[in-house]
Amino acid sequence: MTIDVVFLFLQQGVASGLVIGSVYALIALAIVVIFKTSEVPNFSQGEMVMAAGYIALYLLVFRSMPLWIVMPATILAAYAGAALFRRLVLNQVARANGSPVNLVIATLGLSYVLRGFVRQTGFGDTPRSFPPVIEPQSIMIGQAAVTTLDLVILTTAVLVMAAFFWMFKYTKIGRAMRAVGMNPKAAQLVGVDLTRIHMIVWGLSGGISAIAALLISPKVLMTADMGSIVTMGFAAAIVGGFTSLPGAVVGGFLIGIIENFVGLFISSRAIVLAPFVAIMLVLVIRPQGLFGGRVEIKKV
Amino acid sequence: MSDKSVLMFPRPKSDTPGLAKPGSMLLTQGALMALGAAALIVLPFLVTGYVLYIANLLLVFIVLCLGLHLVIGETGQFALAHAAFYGIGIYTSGLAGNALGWPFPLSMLLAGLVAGAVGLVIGAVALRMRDIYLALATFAFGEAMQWVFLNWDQVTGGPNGLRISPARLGSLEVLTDRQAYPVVVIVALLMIVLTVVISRSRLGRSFRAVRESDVAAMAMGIPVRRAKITAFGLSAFYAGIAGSMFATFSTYIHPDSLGFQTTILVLTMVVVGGLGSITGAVGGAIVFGLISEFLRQTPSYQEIIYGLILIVFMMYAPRGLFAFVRDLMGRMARG
Amino acid sequence: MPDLLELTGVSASYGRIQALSGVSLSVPEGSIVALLGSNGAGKTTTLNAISRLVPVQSGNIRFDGKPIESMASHRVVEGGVVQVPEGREVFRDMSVRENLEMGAYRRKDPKSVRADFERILDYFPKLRERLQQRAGTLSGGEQQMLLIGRALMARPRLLLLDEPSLGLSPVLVQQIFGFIDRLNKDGLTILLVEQNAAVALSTSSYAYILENGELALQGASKELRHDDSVRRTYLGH
Amino acid sequence: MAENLLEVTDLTVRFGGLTAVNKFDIAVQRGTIHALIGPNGAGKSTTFNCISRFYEPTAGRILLNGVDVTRSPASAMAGLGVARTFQNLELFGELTVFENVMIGAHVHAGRSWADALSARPSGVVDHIEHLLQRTGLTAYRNTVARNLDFGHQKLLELARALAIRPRLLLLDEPAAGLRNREIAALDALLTDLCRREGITILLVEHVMQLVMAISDRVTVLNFGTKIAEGTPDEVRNDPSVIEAYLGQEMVHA
Repeated sequence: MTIDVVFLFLQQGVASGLVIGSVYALIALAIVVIFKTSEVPNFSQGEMVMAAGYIALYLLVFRSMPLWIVMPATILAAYAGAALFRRLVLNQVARANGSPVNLVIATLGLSYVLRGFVRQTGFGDTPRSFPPVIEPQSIMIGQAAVTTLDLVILTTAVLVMAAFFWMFKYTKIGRAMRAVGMNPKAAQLVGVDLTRIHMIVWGLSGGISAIAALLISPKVLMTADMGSIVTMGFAAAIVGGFTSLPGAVVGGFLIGIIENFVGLFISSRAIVLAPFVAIMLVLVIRPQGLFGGRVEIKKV
Repeated sequence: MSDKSVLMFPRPKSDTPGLAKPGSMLLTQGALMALGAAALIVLPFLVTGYVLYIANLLLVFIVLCLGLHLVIGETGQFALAHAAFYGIGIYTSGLAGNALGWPFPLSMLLAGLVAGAVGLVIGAVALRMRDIYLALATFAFGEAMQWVFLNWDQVTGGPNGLRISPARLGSLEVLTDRQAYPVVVIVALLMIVLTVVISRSRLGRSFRAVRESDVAAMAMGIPVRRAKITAFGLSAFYAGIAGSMFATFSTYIHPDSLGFQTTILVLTMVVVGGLGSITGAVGGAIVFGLISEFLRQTPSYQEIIYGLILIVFMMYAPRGLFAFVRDLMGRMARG
Repeated sequence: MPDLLELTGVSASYGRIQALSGVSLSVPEGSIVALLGSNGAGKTTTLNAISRLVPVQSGNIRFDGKPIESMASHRVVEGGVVQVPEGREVFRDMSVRENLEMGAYRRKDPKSVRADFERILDYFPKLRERLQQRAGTLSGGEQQMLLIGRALMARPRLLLLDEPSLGLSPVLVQQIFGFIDRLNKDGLTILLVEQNAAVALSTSSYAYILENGELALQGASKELRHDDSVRRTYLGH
Repeated sequence: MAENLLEVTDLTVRFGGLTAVNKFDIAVQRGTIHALIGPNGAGKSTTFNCISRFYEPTAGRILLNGVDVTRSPASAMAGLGVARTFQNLELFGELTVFENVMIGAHVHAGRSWADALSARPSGVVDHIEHLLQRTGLTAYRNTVARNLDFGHQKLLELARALAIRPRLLLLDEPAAGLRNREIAALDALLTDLCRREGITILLVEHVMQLVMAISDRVTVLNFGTKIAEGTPDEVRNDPSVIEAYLGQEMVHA
């Protein structure tokens, strides 16, 4: 491999990595915001993305609705579904036993239901492609080739993340979410309604998943198994520390770039392995992740 | 002194819940065991080869469940790589039989030991983490192993799968499910007995102590980390044995069936049966193994029903099917 | 004076920690009432039962004449019953300003919230200096002030104070109790849980002593200060 | 054999910037009951957790029977004859009373293969029955620990600690939350354990009635520093102790 090729690959890897990484970052954000406020790693996050993608596909292709209706409708549906799952199912699970493991198993259950449901409707039988939002045209940035669609994906994801962080930092509801994450008891004592905040957090997480789905679907073939993209989200979240939202974003971009580097420099067959190796490496070398705080001493 | 202290501490007002009646329980347990043994013996004389295939498969699931029971149920460590160890067991015993021509009891032991050894190493690494990090690390390991199975063509046959030659013992060859059945039954029974012995022993007590409170376990002189790693290794050993049991009656294995889905299937069985009890693990394997076999024709329904079962059990019967039935009967008896 | 808060025969339990059994007490409007007792006697459980963090198994809790024993915790705060929890229950990674603003979470009158914010900073000038600082980095005394300030931001009618002297040096204890006195003079009703009997009895007008989840003793604070049984509870004489 | 079973010198513990314990010394004589008291947040539990090896001290030395255990792992202490209980109860909640105590005998239950594999190893079981009887728990042997009432849970923790057959028993607030008659029974039990069986006891306690009745020596901590030490009478008449507990005004009340 000559130096020129290495340079070309580096540029291409970073450019493509940032695009796909922005979607991973969104998914990681959706995972982490739930984990921060309720200590549940949501194993159905990937299927939420998948289901939202199919809702959009259904409305767009089978109901022939215009895009400007399909997008908000999809996001809203995902918001409502996730919030209801929290309220109706997880609240009851917490009441019945309360151990985090049971909550995790319930989210695994949801992932199965969603996947089975999509297969049942028949959409999942054959891989489908999502009609592109805009006609992709190739653009050169440096020596890296990207498409206009790529730029739309990256811009949208970054805007959504910015909006999310603004909401989290400056609005009353965002502050309440942070408060619940830091100290649920104190949050209750200042009058925060935990049930409501948990619903909103799940709803938001569902909404972000839907946005990720709308962004990624035109680039991949849709199948009922496309929820496995969540692995990238988990990898990103772990790399970032799992409790840090900025960490999730940085982790997402990192995983995207690593994945592209592995594909370009090593082998396209090894791409699938990249996130797992990243997860294991981080967990072994720095279990608290890049942005995770120190583990506190358990009080006895 | 002792008499006085009994008087000083009054009994609770209501009758104590959770007070077991050892006598009657032993009786029903004994009766159930006898019934089960009888059924296992007469089964091959009554049914077709297909039913025996299902029976073999259920017995494999029982051993898988017992392994997961040791690490999740007894020790409280949420590990998600069971299918990977199962796969290591299948390939190890398959290869030992195919390439080396080993007799199956030896290749079976080798399968268990190789899986167990990998389990110890992974456990030592993954158990630096708690709770969900452990779950995520083992999940990542499981996925990575599936990738290895798919891509290590020379050994596993990669995406083409691997033909497993018949299990051999001297000149004896296991060619049908009916011939494999006695082997599978005996191994499964041995593993059940082993589980009961472990569970009742000092080791089993230390596992449960770690599950209930690791700080208290430490204060009792239990090296907590070593106990967790031991449980993890044992669990992998069980999965390896289960894999080699599968290899005695199967002729073909494909990496597709060694992924996260299989881990979740086993987890579902253990959870639905009732986390923490051997009866639950065995019962869950049978009940859920049958359900999943009935649903095999319609994979989409199968997934929906799996999912719903997990959700509904977590919502209304978090302690599993058997505890739920027991509570229900207790409530009915009390009126 | 009418009773602002009234507990009758309240029993509650706290996970596996012991229950409150049949606790009755009342807090007249405008007064400071102290709730004393050794560690584990049930003082905090009583406050948490009132704040609705712990389910009440039996008995009644009335605030301003209305039953609140089965209300949701955020409704109780809305009604004007606000707890200052024991220890360092601040929002560690938020700034002092954000912590105070969280206190007004349920209020919908932004103008008077801003006025209250200024008023509280006048009470606690130390906090004004540290408005942008992370709450987790404050000293123990400052965190205690922040907790009280945060509770005041909710505009309470009844303040439940849990061990405000905990882990503070005698000088700081005096200072905090000076604030408590001033708040009461300004018309705030206070139910005070304390280990430091001397300070609590000199600040309050009436006191209850809990032992093992049950009321052991009650009376005017002036009289209890000279009662030997109080000393016995604390020093085992 | 050292005269002091436990000797702690210069113990200092810092969490971040906070000094929880500062250059603390304590010597516990063999065969005595020694109490460690002080107001909430004084550093008692931190000290206690260092001695039982759950926390790492920033500086200082811990000698057990003359042997340095400052860096020993917590799980090694039971084997050295050190048993402890927990302030907030750390029972094996889903296990029966019998099993809880059985796990307490962990270091004694594995002398042989047959013993290690047995559900009821000989030699251990008799001792457990004896402990259950002593603590009045025999009737609850098959009850799941989390279903016991609070008083019995505290006793179970004690029985479980005794199953270690300790030389040194570390009790973290054994009387907290107990009713008066239960405290009286605890008083009798602890005295008996020390006087008749020679078990050395170090306890952290808030219930003064118990501390004053059973202790040979009392050490008082405030703000992480030792402020007094002596017999119960000496300590309770020490003005600095009264001030720490009741506040300045009641010193002469």
